[in-house]
Amino acid sequence: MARMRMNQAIAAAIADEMRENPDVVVFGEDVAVAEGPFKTSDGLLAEFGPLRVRDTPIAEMGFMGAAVGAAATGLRPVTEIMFVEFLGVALDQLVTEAAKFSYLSGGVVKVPMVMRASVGAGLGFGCQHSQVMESWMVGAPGLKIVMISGPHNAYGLTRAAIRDDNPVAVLEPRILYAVRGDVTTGPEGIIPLGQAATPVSGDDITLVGCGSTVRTALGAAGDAEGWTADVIDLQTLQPWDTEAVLDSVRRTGRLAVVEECPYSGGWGADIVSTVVAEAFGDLSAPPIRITAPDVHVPFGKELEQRYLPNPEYVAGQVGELLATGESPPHWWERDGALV
Amino acid sequence: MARMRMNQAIAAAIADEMRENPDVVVFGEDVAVAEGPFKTSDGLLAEFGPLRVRDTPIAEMGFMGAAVGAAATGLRPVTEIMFVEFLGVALDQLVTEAAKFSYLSGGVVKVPMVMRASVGAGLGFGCQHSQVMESWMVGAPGLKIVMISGPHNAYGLTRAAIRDDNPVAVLEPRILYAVRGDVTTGPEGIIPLGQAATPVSGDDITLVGCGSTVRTALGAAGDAEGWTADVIDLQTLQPWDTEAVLDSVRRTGRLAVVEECPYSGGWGADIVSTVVAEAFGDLSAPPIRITAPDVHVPFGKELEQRYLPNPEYVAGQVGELLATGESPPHWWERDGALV
Amino acid sequence: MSSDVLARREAVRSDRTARYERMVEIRTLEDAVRGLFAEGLVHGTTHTCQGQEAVAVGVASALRPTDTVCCTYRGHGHAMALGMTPLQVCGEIMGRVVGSIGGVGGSMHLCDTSIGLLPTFAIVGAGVPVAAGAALTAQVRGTDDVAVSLFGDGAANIGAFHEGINLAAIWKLPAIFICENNQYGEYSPIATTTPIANIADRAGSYGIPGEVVDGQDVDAVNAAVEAAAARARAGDGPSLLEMKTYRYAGHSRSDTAPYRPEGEFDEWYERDPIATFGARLVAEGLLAESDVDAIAARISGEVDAAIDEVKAAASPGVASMFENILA
Amino acid sequence: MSSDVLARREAVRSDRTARYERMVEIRTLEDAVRGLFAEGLVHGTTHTCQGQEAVAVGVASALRPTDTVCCTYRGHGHAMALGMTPLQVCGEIMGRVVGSIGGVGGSMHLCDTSIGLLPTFAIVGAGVPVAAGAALTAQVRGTDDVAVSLFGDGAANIGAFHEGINLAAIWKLPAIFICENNQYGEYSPIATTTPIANIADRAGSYGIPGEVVDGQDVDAVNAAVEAAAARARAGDGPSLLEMKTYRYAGHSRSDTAPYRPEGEFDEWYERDPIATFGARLVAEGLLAESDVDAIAARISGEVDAAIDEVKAAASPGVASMFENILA
Ligand SMILES: Cc1ncc(C[n+]2csc(CCOP(=O)(O)OP(=O)(O)O)c2C)c(N)n1
Ligand SMILES: Cc1ncc(C[n+]2csc(CCOP(=O)(O)OP(=O)(O)O)c2C)c(N)n1
Ligand SMILES: [Mg+2]
Ligand SMILES: [Mg+2]
Repeated sequence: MARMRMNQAIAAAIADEMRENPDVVVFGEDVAVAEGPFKTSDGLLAEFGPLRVRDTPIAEMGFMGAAVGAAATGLRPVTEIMFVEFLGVALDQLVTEAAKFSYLSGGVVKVPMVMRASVGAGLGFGCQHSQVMESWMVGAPGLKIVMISGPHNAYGLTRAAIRDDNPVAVLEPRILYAVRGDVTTGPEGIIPLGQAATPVSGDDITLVGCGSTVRTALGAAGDAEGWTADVIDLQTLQPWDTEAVLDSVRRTGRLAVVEECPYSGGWGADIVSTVVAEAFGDLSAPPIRITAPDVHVPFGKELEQRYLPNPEYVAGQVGELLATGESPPHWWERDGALV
Repeated sequence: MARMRMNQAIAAAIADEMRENPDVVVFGEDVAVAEGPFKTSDGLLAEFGPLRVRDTPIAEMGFMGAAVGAAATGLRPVTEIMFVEFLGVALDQLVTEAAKFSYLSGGVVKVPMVMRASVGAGLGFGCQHSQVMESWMVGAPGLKIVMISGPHNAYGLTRAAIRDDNPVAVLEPRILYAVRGDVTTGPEGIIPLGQAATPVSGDDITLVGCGSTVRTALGAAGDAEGWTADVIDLQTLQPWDTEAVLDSVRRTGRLAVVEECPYSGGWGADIVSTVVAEAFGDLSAPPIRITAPDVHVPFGKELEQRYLPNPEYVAGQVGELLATGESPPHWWERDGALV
Repeated sequence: MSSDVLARREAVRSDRTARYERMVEIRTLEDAVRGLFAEGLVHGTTHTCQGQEAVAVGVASALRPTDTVCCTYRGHGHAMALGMTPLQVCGEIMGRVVGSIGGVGGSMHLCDTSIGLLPTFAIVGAGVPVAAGAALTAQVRGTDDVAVSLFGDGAANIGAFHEGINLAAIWKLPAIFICENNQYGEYSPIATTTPIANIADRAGSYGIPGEVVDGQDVDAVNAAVEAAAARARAGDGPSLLEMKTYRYAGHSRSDTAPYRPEGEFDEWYERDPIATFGARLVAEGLLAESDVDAIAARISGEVDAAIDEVKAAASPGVASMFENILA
Repeated sequence: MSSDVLARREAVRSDRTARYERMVEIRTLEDAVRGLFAEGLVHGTTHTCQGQEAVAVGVASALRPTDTVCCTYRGHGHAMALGMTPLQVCGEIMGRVVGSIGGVGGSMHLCDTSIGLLPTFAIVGAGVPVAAGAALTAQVRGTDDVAVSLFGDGAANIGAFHEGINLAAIWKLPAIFICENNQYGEYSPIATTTPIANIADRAGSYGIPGEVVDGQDVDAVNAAVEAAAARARAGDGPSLLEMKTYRYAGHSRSDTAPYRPEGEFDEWYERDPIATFGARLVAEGLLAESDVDAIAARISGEVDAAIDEVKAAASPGVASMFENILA
């Protein structure tokens, strides 16, 4: 157990995997000499040298493709997409190549690569550097998607992702890099992919979060008056832990999914659609989604904070759901919201 | 009114817009001299000449970016992505540039471009040339998405897309290019974006399709015994016609969305999550999704047909839903399905 | 605003002294911007262009307001060179309604189509094919406008660079591709990412002219862009110009550039584009020695006043988040 | 199967007569494949390589089975040159369990890692950076294997080409980038999409050797690839080779190549790679005149037999759709 910031936990996870397995290599823009734009590869170049830790040209398609080729021939590359939006120039390699190689080789070729990317709003980076963009990857069979929610699972999920024989996208909420927490290091700290965590248990509703919204959901549940919640951190978004969510919803009868993304196309819709199909009879209220609006991430500090769902808003929506048994309007649908 | 194949309807729509507006230009791979790999630009080069109708190098990022620049400075480019998967090398220009230019110019810059792409399975093109991939675009504020379901709306929606001042992605099910139908040409044939059509009305369930699955849903409803359905063709997937769907579901009390995509990440999840939020109390059964499984599109003819939802399967699922009031298992979840 | 902006644009087009003043203005604002961030008055990040002012002003001086410019996140200098006011630039950086796009974009996102500036690009390389598209508009409409893409040395390794220039070359579009080689892409020196010494040599891959230009000499930049623009306007197609320059500050807000070799900065600073050009104007008799300090003092005052105005301006309201999503 | 495949691989590596035979085999199978499609016996599309056999066999003859090859959808010839049997290739094309990947991929998707063939790429350019990655494996592990990327003339205009080669160059990876310039990208002649005559000249953008090779001469292809491979294995980095060749058939199944100028095909056919090489072997005394027909007849029989075996083979069952999605 060690106390560290989330970016340190990521660097520690990579370093531990590199120590155990000489096939693990790291590359990306400014990840070597500068130790990562977000310091997530602190110390790696010094310890593992320039053969295994490399800076790349600004060429996401190029180095993502190189990761595919390296992984297909025996290495376990860990690459970094500095801001997830940059996948827009490289998505082909992840979704159309890496994720299909197992299938397209009759199961012979494995592509054990990790694509780490920083995601999310809250730091004033503007609308081309603040999104989560998991919708680009959800629905790509053959690809796993992990979303980090803090130092602890940053370590555990990153190690598991590197050990996985499939291509894994690891999405790291940028706003959490500087957050400190207790981390179980070493083999016991590894967190299996595909399993949700339930940091808080309760009775009245199931709050599902992933990535940055776990903190939001926990905040809402923590301050709640008059109700208690199961707070589920999906951890792995693809494949997500259907059992954990269904078990909880069957007990609580209510579901709220908290997402950082715009309402349209968000991952929560998948959760809701599966839950209504599988547990309709157990529902005592409509499952709701608490998301950002269908707009670009604005720049100004207050606007950006308004854009993101926060604990008070989540608590308010849940309270209203419990009180009325109906889906409450989103904040932007309420009278006077826009003045 | 004229009888034509869907690819002819597309070419006719583009030609009519080009005749009316000298700013409309067309480019893409082999769209000029060869008149399009799927003959969707038949006659355009001959009529409008090489200044306005151009073949491009194989460079989707390049020509999609050129469309953005041309549209931002006054033209109305219509570009073709031969198979939608190729957007994986060019998504940045559509989602991160074109869709944000209005916002990033304080509303001054319009980007009236159309990105047409052929989509879908059924023709034996293998797993990198058979997907629909609308999930790459849904959830991108600033972008409209249209899905064609036959010759008639191919004409009407294509014209509307070219006239729209926003970037519009028009997804054309490849398997329908050769289908013939009656098309209302001329200005009356233009179909406004954002409006669903309801080709068939009924009482027991709302069947929502889009693109290729409209035909599937119509087939299911046509042969149905013991139940009748509203069949809704969304036509525009973003923004989708919430009113039309909600109005229908409020009346029928049941919803089945028919999608060509894998279950995870499909657009139907958005429909379901909105419907349960807005019309929970009106539902007499769980809304269900009828989709392809979470696998790559297989090659073999029988496999590929098995992969796609077909009318019999849809009818079966709906029948079971009506009979049991519960969400029926997907075909691949049933005993013996995989032998 | 717009007539002010156009007058400022005209000034750098016609008057070398105005070019000098604009370079001073850019430097002054950029220094102030770094200060604002250092004081914690702005959130987010910023990419300033101290040391590269001759490129910005040299390019703008050779273009018309009807030409189109696609520029990067390192765009404050270019925007001002093209005519944008310190108020608009700083207003956007600080997220106020007086900003270029009303304060919803931030430092990386400026735009003013009255001077040909499309929304600046925060994605490396993205502006290259977009400029080709703007040039296509000129070609289709038969105007003699040109489109310019400005990008960094690091951007020369990304696919969009290759695809955009190739497309412009095969279609003989009136475009000018200008690489501002400031020696670094983020924290990486160009030699670690690019296996050749001159990006301009990549012109050979597209059968177009490529030229290395002294990016610290505003006259040289002006001349090279004038020539490329003339070529483009005459229908002879695109060019690739490489401006050798240097970024005085770190890559972005938080970067102190610890990776720079000892002495490198000093060497470049000796050829500071503003000092050099000032001295030349004095030698030519276009400026008096005393003008140099007077100009600096005046502009410093103007920039301070603009910043004060920004500080007093409102932030955009919640409604702005929902505006301009669709046209 | 695998030992058979390796023996076939070894044959083209060591024996020029075997190279000739393999070229004949490729031509024979490709002709048969087009026939199968024409008869409506296969669904989907196919891209055959008649006319380009010398490239396929010349490349394979210069590589080791531990080298990695990234090839395109136009891959039947390369796969067979590397050792894959007509049964595996045709089985995949026809979607039967005897196919290279069990019949779930189709014509564009072959793979056999025992001979170094990664899944072939149906996305233009995608294999270029992937080959760089395979070369990275060799470099990190300190083997002297090389990785080869095969792509078309049309692919030289896509971003992945630029990014992949630049990365290999800056890291000095043991890679060989081989452009099969068959004069067309789909229906577009190269001159309409590419503003320079020789793709090999693009090597200059990356500071690596570039060479134009006669792609109709299997010996010349072998020699050029041998040299590039030696360079790569010695740690001297990547090369770009351009094989000038010609696609006899249309781009894909449905294309009859109406866009070809009169006489172009005939000109190339005069230098048919199989006929030329056969004549050379006869002149050198390695083949008797009579061998030429005998070989053709024997291989025709073998290919027919393979196709019959495929026709008799099972199609993959529904379960196969769900297999190998995750490792
Ligand atoms: C596609 C993409 N990849 C990476 C980045 C992150 N990034 C922003 S600026 C920059 C360096 C660009 O260097 P250069 O092109 O030389 O321009 P300069 O910043 O020196 O002006 C990088 C890597 C980005 N914005 N877009
Ligand atoms: C990214 C992408 N764009 C377009 C296509 C469609 N396409 C398939 S093959 C081809 C032509 C490729 O030409 P070339 O590279 O010369 O190879 P050749 O087919 O001649 O072997 C095109 C455009 C594709 N598969 N991938
Ligand atoms: Mg730079
Ligand atoms: Mg070709």
